Amino acid sequence: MTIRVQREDFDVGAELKRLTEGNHAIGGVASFVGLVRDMADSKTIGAMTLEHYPGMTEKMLTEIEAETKNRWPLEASLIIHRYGRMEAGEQIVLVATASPHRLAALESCHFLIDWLKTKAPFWKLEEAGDGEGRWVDARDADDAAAERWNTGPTPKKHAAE
Amino acid sequence: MTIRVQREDFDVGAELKRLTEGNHAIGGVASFVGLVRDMADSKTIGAMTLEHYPGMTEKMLTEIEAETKNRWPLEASLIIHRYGRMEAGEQIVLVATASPHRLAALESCHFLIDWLKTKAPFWKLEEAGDGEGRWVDARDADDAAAERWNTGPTPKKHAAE
Amino acid sequence: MKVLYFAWLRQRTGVGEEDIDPPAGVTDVAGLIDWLKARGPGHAEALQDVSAIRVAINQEFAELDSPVAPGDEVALFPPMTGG
Amino acid sequence: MKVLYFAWLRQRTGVGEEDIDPPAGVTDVAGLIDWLKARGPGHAEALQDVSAIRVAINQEFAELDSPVAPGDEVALFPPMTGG
Repeated sequence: MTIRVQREDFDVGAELKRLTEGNHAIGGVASFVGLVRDMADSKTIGAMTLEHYPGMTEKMLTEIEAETKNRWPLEASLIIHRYGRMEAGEQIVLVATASPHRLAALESCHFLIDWLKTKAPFWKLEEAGDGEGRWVDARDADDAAAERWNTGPTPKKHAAE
Repeated sequence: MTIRVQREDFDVGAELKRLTEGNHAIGGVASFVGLVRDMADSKTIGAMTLEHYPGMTEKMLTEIEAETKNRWPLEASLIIHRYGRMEAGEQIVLVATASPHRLAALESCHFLIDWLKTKAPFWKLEEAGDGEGRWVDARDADDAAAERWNTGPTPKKHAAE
Repeated sequence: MKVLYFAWLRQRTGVGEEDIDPPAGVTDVAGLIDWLKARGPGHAEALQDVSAIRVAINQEFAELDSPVAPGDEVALFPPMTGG
Repeated sequence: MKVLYFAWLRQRTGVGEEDIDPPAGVTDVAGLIDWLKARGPGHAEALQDVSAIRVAINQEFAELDSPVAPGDEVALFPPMTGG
């Protein structure tokens, strides 16, 4: 179970390899990588800066990861979240989960990124083409995506799929 | 959109990098890697052999990928499936999808692996500790997982999340 | 007509692929399977429970009542277990 | 008591962090925000719409009626947009 909050980029292949290495109980690894895209709300974005709350960020990511482990039978999990300035195409975040079971890996990975988006203290400042910085508004869809995991019929622990 | 059916192992990091390279419209990449695990139905598994139907395999994977593209707005997708003998811990399959939107990437990746499991002509022969080969039975849970995508309220195309 | 067998159907029949020439009365998959059973004890054992068998004709999934014709590639196999 | 501001709250107040000593009448988050508004026009503008503000006390999420005490670390920020 690994959590890292860092300025520098990360190597997805190396991270996923480390996650599963030597653990033959793992049957599936699900991962999600978030990238800076060059369009948002029909505007061209050249770069963005991610501000965060050092200390609380690590604390919240640790809580989110613990909740994930509580809900699904995981062999390993990983959250890496960057902060600072990133250009279009750069990697922002990596979440990955490894489980004996495919469904547990897929669902827990989806849960991790949904919860992270609304519960980890990060804020995005986008640089539009005109050089203006604009703080990104939180999206109702993200709240709904996170909320879904509270009300949905997710079993507490899958003994098996 | 890439499909490969091959004997040899693959490099997840290199594959995912190639998937997104130079495409700044991508906001999220979801992936799933299936691995040979050392336990199945409480028996120790040392290795397995995947048999497939050359020709039809590629045809079905192409159809599954086309259906995925039809349901979600994807910028790129990838299916790599191995055949032949693999030992515990080895990689069997990689599916990955890249989209402007997080939800589209996560859902389409889940869909790809669920459909692949029940619609692509592969058969697993497990080698138990006693050296006996045993053909793996298809699981009702896998049929149910694939079926869910027919009956669920999945929108045809998300314009945005 | 070409018939392919996979997984335990291949093992029990003892053959991966065979070229056959069934009589004109064999017009669908069910009829073909019945006719194939007579090719030997391995075939009879492999094909006895049709509910355990899946079929493709020319690499498309098919049913027991799907028509078969000379020149077809018919594949018989158990439910799939890839991924 | 320490107050932290993030994102546009930091920009509008012009400060990322400040040590303050509010009067004894300030007992909860709502009272604290009211008191902070008087520190200047930047603070008044940043804090005018409390519905747009989220709060953490000692790095735990809190509400407008959560109590605050000397020694607390109180953070004020907009809804989060990470991931």
